[in-house]
Amino acid sequence: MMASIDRRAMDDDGFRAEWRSWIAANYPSEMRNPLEKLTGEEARTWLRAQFRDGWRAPGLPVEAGGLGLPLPRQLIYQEELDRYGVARPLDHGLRMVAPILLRYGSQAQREHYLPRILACEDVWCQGYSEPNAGSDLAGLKTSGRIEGDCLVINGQKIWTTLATDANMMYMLVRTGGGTRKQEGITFVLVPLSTPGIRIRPIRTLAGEEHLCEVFFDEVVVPLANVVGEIGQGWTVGKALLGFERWSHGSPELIRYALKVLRQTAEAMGMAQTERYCEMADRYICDVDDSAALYEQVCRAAVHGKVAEEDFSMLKLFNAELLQRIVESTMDLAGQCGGIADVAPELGLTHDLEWLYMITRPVTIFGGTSQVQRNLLAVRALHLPKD
Amino acid sequence: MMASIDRRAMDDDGFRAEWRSWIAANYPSEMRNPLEKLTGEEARTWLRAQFRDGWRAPGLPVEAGGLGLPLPRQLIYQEELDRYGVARPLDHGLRMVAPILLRYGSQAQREHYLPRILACEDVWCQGYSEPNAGSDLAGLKTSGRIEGDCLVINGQKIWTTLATDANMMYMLVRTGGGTRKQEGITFVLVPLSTPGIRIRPIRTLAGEEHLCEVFFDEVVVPLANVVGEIGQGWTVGKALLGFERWSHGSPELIRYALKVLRQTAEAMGMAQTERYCEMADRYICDVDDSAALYEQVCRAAVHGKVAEEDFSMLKLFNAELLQRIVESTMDLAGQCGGIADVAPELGLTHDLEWLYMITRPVTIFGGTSQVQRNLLAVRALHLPKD
Amino acid sequence: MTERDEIEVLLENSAEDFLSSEFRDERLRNVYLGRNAYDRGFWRSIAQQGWLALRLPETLGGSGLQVRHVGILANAFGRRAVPEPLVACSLIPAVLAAHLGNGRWQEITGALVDGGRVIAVAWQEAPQRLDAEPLLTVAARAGGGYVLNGSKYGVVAGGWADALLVSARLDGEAALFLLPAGSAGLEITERLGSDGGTVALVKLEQACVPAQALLAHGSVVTEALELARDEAMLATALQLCGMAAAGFELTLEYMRTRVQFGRHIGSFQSLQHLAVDIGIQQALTRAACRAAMDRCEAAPGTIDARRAIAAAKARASDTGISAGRFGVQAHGAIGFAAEASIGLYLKGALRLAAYLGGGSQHRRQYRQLADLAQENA
Amino acid sequence: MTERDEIEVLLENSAEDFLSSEFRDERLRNVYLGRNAYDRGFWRSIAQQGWLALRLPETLGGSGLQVRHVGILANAFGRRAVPEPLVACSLIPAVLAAHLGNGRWQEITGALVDGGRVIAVAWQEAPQRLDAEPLLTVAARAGGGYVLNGSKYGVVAGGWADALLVSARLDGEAALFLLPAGSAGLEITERLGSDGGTVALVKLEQACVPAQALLAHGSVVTEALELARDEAMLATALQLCGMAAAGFELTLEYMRTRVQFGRHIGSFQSLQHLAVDIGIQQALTRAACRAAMDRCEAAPGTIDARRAIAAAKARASDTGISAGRFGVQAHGAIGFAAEASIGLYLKGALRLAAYLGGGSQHRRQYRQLADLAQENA
Repeated sequence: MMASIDRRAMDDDGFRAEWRSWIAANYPSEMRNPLEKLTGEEARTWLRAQFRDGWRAPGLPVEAGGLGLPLPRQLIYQEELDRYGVARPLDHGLRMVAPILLRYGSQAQREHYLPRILACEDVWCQGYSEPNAGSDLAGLKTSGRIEGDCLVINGQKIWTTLATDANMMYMLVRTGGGTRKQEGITFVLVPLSTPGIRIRPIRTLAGEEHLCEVFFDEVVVPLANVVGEIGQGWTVGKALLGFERWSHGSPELIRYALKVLRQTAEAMGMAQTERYCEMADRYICDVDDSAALYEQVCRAAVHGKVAEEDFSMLKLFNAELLQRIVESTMDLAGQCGGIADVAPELGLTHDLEWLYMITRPVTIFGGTSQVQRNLLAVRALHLPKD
Repeated sequence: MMASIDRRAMDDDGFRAEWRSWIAANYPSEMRNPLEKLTGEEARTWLRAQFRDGWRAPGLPVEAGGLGLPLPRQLIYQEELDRYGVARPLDHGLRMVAPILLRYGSQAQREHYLPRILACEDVWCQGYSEPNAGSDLAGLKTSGRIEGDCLVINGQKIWTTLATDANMMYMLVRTGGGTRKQEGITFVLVPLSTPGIRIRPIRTLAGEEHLCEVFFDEVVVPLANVVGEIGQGWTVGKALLGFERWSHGSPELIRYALKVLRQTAEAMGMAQTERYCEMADRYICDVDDSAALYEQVCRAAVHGKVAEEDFSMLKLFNAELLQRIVESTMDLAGQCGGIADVAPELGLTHDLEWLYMITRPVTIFGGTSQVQRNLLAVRALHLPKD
Repeated sequence: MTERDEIEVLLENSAEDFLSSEFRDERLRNVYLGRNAYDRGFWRSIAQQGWLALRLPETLGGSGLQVRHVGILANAFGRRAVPEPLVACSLIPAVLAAHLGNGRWQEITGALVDGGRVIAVAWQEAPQRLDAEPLLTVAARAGGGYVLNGSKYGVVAGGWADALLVSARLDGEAALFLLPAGSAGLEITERLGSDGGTVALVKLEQACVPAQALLAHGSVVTEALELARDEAMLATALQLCGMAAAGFELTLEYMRTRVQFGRHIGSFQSLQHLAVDIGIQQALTRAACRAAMDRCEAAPGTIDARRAIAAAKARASDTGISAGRFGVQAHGAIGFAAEASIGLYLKGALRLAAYLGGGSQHRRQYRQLADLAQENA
Repeated sequence: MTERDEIEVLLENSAEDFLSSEFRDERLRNVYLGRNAYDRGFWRSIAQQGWLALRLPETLGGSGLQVRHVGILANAFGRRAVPEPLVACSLIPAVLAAHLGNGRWQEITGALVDGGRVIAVAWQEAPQRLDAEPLLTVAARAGGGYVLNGSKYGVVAGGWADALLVSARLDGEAALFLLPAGSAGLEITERLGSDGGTVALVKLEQACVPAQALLAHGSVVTEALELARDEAMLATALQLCGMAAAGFELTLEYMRTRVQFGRHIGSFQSLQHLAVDIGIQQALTRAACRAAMDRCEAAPGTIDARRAIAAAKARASDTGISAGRFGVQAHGAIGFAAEASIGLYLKGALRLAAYLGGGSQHRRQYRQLADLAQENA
């Protein structure tokens, strides 16, 4: 339910104050400043509260059920969330599917899915990567065979975050045709309850099972679930990759890692040493300069100057910075390193090994750092292609 | 003149003792532990003294005028030179030309050139690189046209060390034929006094003029000066590159840089700081581990196990290590950095900027670090070619 | 990031026009010959552009512009690796004059307006110290004038200047004196900087000056020196920024055109990746400089502004050197030759990174200022 | 580099044979489930190979082999990422027994020969301290026996062991006691190591032991602990060496076969260059380990030997981690999955790098020992 007041009518300060106090009243304080995204039931509870009180979907147009805030106001919205240390929820529905439906979806698709996204009735996951199509996404092989007014899907997706917690997947399948491998790909929405779908969680180095393999065996979905034209899925899907990159630019995870670095230095009695100070000085400047760039890029975006390359550079820099901080933390731990647990008896109140492992994929998923550099060399630096 | 005593007949200790005392008696003490190679008249004086007293050319066979020492004895020879801090002389004649003549030269070439090399009557320089054939050496274009029993050379060589001080050049020219660019290259010996040769020193970032361009305009040399077959010069020339790599494995230049690092830390009052100590600890371990590897590779060579890749790895590691040390030195100098001079009034008794600049080419000449890594990836790690 | 104002755009264009026509690259070859590359004629011609008096208030004959305008100019000077001491001998004296100036400053303001004379500023009390308060250099009253004793470090263009502004302790307070070059008791040990400029150690041994040599006295002197130093750091950061950018562009262009192994070297992945890292550092440097400019103008002299400046100078120093170093390496052998311009960018960056403190010093400063802010809070 | 002797070649081959048939990779999946991966059956089977008693003198029922033979084995264990505490629970007790052993050591030597019981050694007095001299853990005479108080850190397999060898200060001198697991006053806080092993903090609070629990007393205890510690560091360096080598081979093989963008990923220059750097580090590690092995055998316990060991442990620790980290990255997404083996090499290296001190600690040690040598000279 949308609240009846129009958030757009308020002035900036009034908007900020009201949003700030709403956050403080509604966001569970024990969940502040988290290291990971909010997922599962916790995410839904938080998003439904926003929806209930008319704070959900700041950027979505009013006619689509959102607040329709202009970009500067959206920045205020996000600033207040960051200030309070609110976890970013895993919300593929709003962040990925809604923009795509607005741009490429049919009237019927928008009317059916958008309200369900806003109310968190549907939980979405992504079906892009495949065992042999990772960094080289366009190499995907999962097939979609058209039979009458249905698409019959066979194949396998992998690295799908929390497929186990979702009921809907947006995915890319190869329907054939075209000569370049980017052609003949179709973007389709698939209910995970469809017969023939099997989900297997993948245990990771961090000891978790958030990532999944999803197997498709003669899975039949109506052609009405195709978004955009058959065979034009690469255009649709690539637009989403653009959206996704935005989320990596913010240095909040890094600030958390900095805290762990400091805590570890304190636990090891090294917080006053030159070694720690010099290391921390470097990282703090890295983080703050990165934040300055992020802020400037966001403000430039307000003025319509979106620089995709700047975001890619931030993502790359932040990902590797995060790893450097975590690696230094492990190094500071010295002989207390390599313990797969907290160790309060040694003063270590964080599980350093978990942090080390959970930060491995930041330079892998969404295009490895190597692939990111290839792209930036050509797009941002205009160097000839390899 | 060779001395009449046979150095091979002595036992190891006797040999070592005699060589050591000869060095101490003959090597100028003010030239100990230098940063650069011995060149010009200083080099010739030193090499002629060795020749006079029968110490020249430890590895060269006796029949070629050398000492004919076995490899273990050669190591002792070199150890004593290093121990006393003797500068390595620039000696292309002995180090590059002699082995090539022994392997590929004609009887007449050996008889003419070898004695002149040993007596330092000829001073040799190298004509390999060209403006468009640097890392990609086989791309050379300087042409050799056969006319009767002569070769007529046209073109340009570059980066020739001290061409101004030499009277002979060994060079690669393109005589044509073949399909691969490595084919149709000829190795030839050229007196620099031949008409049509013009030498221009190149001023470098280090403010020196040791490197030269050499221009060839209808330069006529007899075909008798060709070493090996016409068109087979790449095989001959490549063998020389192998010899050259050996010289980069030894970490003496790095030890000097470490000394400058320490002196700078002391001058800046930082020798006791954790920052300096941690930095120095790392470099000292790098240097010592590299020396351990060098020693083991040399010993393995004594047993006939020459690992070309190990030398390449050492060269690459040492070159970049040297640069890191020098860069840290400049960094330690803080506000006293970037002075193109010694500055005793600030305690800086070394010209740090010169050291910084003079160490730039170690990752460029003889194949850039990038090219070295390409080769190692394929040859040492057996990765597929790019 | 504030949008650029008209004057900024104008300045940028005219600096580009002027430097591309007036500034001769060959002059920089002096750097390789171990010669001072400063040029009095060039100095006068930039004075004619009004650039030396940019930051001087209109009441003192200047243009009364902001630090961001000097930043535009410093960036342009960096892009051409200009060695002339714009920051040290124009910005710093101008800021001092703006805060302390009155009639007796005419000699200085005049020099800034016409460029006929060069004023260097001797204020640093130790080689690595950036505190503006004079402590070790002492002035005592003697006869009708003063006698000065002490040492001043890092004096850019100290031997090239016609006169020195010297800070000293007088009656327990900071004071600023003007000493003509060649004054008795003034000993200058000058060294060539890697950028073609010079930097000197200035020793004062019983240097006697008349009463009118004292230009200002009291805590206001330290305050003015602090503000001048802060702006100088920021302008130097921008100069490094321009230097890194131009050197990097030169390198990228070389990578796009130079062929080895039958391919443009810029298509080799390993060079591409190294280049991308430099590109990222440049983006961070620009961001840090912009943030510092905003804060320096909004609240000059505050801890907040000083922190932002420290961050900018730290990042710009490191980026300037990295970009130059990468440039030389990517150019291959020709990068080691004096005839290639890229080496000038490495050499220039080494000196400017050192000037007023480099990466480590400013990162430490960044933390120490935060600690200070916390204590004050 | 000494040539390998026959026993070394034999040991290497039999270790390779045994581990490839007896050691089940799947067991290591326990690491991802947060479970201790130690296996008593496996421990007994390696005892049957004679490997636990390798370093035990023949007079005590062992093989009386040298540290380089243990090194061969440690390297092989590293290559398979075997978590069982070969160094901590076999090498260290064996060296102690060799130096201190007599009749009362039968329980320990027996355990090393048949693997039926596990002996852990509790000797570290602080989390980051590698001094062998016990200072803070104190034994006092009480009744006919002793009462122990103190804390011991970094006790590998402390909770898995049947008995602990504990060093303590008795009458102002070092002493070594044997305490059965579960002794009153013995509190063990055990944590899972990232290699699938465990490491414990052992607290002694009024732990009463009978007279025969005292195995040795006097400065000889500290000397033996020092020698055992030194050999343990070196053997761990070799274990890391094997781990890095095997993880790297796995990665190179993946790079040779995995195709993306229509090419083997191992043909991409950027990955090639990263791989070459790992290759160089491995060559340096092998060289440092060999040099240390030579010196450790030639003059055990000397400063020279200890320096060489410090260099080896420093380099091996860093290389182990780098190789694992690079391996995970080069494997891409699959490298983050527990089903790929490469993660085990990173996890294993993290723990072994920490065990007995990593890069920074040993590089510092390397310098401090040099200073010590200079003072002594």
